[in-house]
Amino acid sequence: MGLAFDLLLAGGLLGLALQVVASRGLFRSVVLFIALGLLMALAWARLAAPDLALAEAAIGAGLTGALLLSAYRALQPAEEAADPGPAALPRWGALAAAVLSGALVAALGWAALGLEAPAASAGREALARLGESGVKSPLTGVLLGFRAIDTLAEVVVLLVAFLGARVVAEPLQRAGPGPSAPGSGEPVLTAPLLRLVVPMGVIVAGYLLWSGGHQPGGAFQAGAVLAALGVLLRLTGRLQPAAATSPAERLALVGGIVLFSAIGLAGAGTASAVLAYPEAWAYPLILAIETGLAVAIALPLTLLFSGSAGLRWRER
Amino acid sequence: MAELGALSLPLAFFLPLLTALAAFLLGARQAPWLAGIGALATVAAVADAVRRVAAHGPQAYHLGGWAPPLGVELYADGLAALMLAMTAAVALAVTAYAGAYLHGQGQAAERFWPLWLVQWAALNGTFLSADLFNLYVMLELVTLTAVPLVAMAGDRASLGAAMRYLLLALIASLAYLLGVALLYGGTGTLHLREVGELAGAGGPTAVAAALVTAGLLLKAAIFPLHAWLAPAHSSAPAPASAALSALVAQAGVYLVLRLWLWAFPALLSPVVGWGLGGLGAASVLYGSLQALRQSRLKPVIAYSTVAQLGYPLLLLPLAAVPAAASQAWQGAAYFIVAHGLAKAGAFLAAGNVYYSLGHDRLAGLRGLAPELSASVLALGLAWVSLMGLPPTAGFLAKWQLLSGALAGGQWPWAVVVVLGGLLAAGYGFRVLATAHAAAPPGGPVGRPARRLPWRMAATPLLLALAVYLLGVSAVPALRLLGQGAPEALG
Amino acid sequence: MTQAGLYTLAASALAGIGVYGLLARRHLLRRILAVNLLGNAVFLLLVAFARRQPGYVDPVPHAMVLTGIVVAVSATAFALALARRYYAETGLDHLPEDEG
Amino acid sequence: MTLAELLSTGLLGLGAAFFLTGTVGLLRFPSTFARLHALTKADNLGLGCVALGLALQADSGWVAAKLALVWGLALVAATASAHLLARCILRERGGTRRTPP
Repeated sequence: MGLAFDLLLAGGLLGLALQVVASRGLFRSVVLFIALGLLMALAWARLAAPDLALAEAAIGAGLTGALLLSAYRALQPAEEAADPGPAALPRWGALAAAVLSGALVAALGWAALGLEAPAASAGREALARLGESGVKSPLTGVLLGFRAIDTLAEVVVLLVAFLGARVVAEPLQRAGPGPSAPGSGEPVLTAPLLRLVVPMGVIVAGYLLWSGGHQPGGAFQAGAVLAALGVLLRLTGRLQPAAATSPAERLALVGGIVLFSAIGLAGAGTASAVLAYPEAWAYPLILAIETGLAVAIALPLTLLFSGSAGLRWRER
Repeated sequence: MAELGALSLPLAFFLPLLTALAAFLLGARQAPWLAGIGALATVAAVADAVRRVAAHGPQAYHLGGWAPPLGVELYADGLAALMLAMTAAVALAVTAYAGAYLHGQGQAAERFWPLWLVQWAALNGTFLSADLFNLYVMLELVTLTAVPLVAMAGDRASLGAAMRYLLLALIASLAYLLGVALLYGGTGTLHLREVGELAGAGGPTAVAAALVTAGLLLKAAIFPLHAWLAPAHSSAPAPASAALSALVAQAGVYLVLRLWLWAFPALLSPVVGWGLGGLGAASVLYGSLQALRQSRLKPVIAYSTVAQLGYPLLLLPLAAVPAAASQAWQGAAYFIVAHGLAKAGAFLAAGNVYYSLGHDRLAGLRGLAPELSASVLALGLAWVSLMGLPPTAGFLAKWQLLSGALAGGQWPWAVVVVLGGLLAAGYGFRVLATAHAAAPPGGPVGRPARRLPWRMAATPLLLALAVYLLGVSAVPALRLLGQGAPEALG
Repeated sequence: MTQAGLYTLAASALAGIGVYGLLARRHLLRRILAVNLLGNAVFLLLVAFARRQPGYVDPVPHAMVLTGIVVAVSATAFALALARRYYAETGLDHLPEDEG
Repeated sequence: MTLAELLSTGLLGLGAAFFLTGTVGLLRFPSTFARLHALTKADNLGLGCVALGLALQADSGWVAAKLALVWGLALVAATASAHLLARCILRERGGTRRTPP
């Protein structure tokens, strides 16, 4: 019964992926890709990875989907296009591509299935020594304890993506999701919905942040929820794109990374090494770092969706 | 307080990173002195790391105090120390040069500094990290800082070059990650040397190695995966071009050598070695021929990068031949250093030409030499090393590669080295002869329109001189390289 | 066939579909979609590896995937920004070498 | 099988049937409005049945409360998105003449 469900799920994943690649309409491909993300989250939940399912649904499907849809809109020609579009692949080209990707599938499938699970692994050691990390959730222990440098570098990746997007930024009126259609007032449901959803989202983010220490959740999921709120507020016009990054926004963008680095470097004096925490302080320090990281994840994602250097609030 | 001694290893990553964050926080107006201070601090950390490696052998630093496979290890042996030092020299030059080059370009400067400083941090991380997944994150960091630098000009050509570069680099990263996933699935560790001990030479390891190598060869622009490099590297502003060619692309080559010699030595059969060496040789010849056909200065230098990135791969077929291994190893490692310094010098000199004239068309460079004497001199000096003539570091590196190839009885590589040098002379003299030609009647076409700040004139010259210094006095660098070298190569 | 084995195979096939999309389709958004498909394939493979042994979930691949998801969304966001600007400057939704 | 289990199974089955109906409607109905109608009505009811069915099996009141919250939030989201979609289609048909609320 369980395996039949997995079989169905895996089949669904592959069917959707094929449609994403082969579908004629680009819009269809984008929407199917988002659906694929949701199925992927389901598959990961099946594979005992609820944290990842949460992150994939929020970031991989949700935020990536929002970004894709807004880019899809921006890439639509205003009227009849002069651009003939890319040439269709000649038949031998498609055949060669199919052969090459088929070979990859065969080699990869054969290699991956042929691997014996090793008796000792980094993961087993992480579980055995989880108590030393100061948290009870294995994933948080690995992300903020044993392999903290990856997490630090990854938040820098997000900041760098924002900085890079500033280099290639479009003018403000074209940026992000673009202007809303002329002559349309705000839908009646928007304001009450926001009054309900925004406080609730903040509470959920706070809960996820706090619960990361002992169960699924943590800075990434909390940051993703906050970023989703940012996207919502930007789409409904509460947050307007701004041409410059305000000092407060700058501080929020780098604050989490600076805090993480500072605590990390202080570890050379207060604990055994850089990125080590003094034993008694490990949990509060990790919680402080995660709070900074949640902001350092949410703000650049919101700004990347907004396509602007900064944001400013507008009352409706 | 264990291992406090090697603190300079993590600092080599953290100092430029924190400088970048401060530069972003404070904005462009405060950045010049800030970048300078951060650069000097980073150089100090690198110098300390190099000194430690030279005096005490390879240095390891366990981040968070967690030993591998649980934690991530930073590891500096002679090769990594040499790369750190070369990077520090080039980065110092780029930082000094960019301060003058971007002066008065408010927004461009504001955007350049954080990206460039994060790139330096990520490069140091790439050279130091002994963890395969951490390397993936560092590589992505390098890519995502490099592409915006390419796109900075914002015109059709540079945006197209950036887009192509980004897509290929992302595919390359994922191919690498796919290989790493297989390696972890088979060995249960991500630590480079533990993978080398545990992975063995079975079929799955071979698939993983193929994926990892394909990704890295794409990042290193090795033939036939080279097409993205020249448009990207010639579109960027000069200081960024220097960093991209001398450091970013070379980081890919460095990782190919690092992984094949430390993580997959069991797979390095003669066939595999000859295959990888053959790709390197094809890069040398193809890149050189393309460089001969360019009509602008920066593309000539960029195609010369494609050519020069191929040489270090010639080590792989020679590494298993006892008679050749040691010399080829020294040659390949020294080659990366020599190429980095010379190429950065050449790109910065080309930047001076562009800065003064507003263009870099070869046809318009006649009579340039008297006008831009320091820059043309720097270009010429750097080119002597790229050709591989004495007394430069480039000569020494090629000599070692050549002797290794002959000692190992693999003469085709020797032919490639000699031919590559001759071709480099060809495309180099084409540029230099034009610059030194008499100005056409009616005044020099190439009269500089804009005065060069002294810092911009001096930096390429200093880089070129460094190549001669390393050519005359190679013993310290080669002794450093011996620290922690694989036994077969030491 | 075990559950992990099934998803391992699915991941391999997904990687192949992603690579086919990269090779066969030329629209910039489609290429970015294909890169994301390939990324999802790598993540699925890692999650399946983490679940291979009964009664034990390996947290290290999970950490790699979580990091990978954030890196992927960063890269995608930047790639989309670059594609939009490229389109605005050139009016092209593909690279010039793929011209019809 | 206890009464609660029986009831739970029945509710889950009913929920699944609602989902199936809604999906068939989504695929088969001719216009966007009709599809919207099929999807929102049937799926909200279906989700309600599933949530109730699962709540009967829940270990604690907390879990049941969380399930109720899930259903409530899904209802709000479905209401808002259905309204926005319908509004968008109306506007497309009527041009920019008049914007419905």
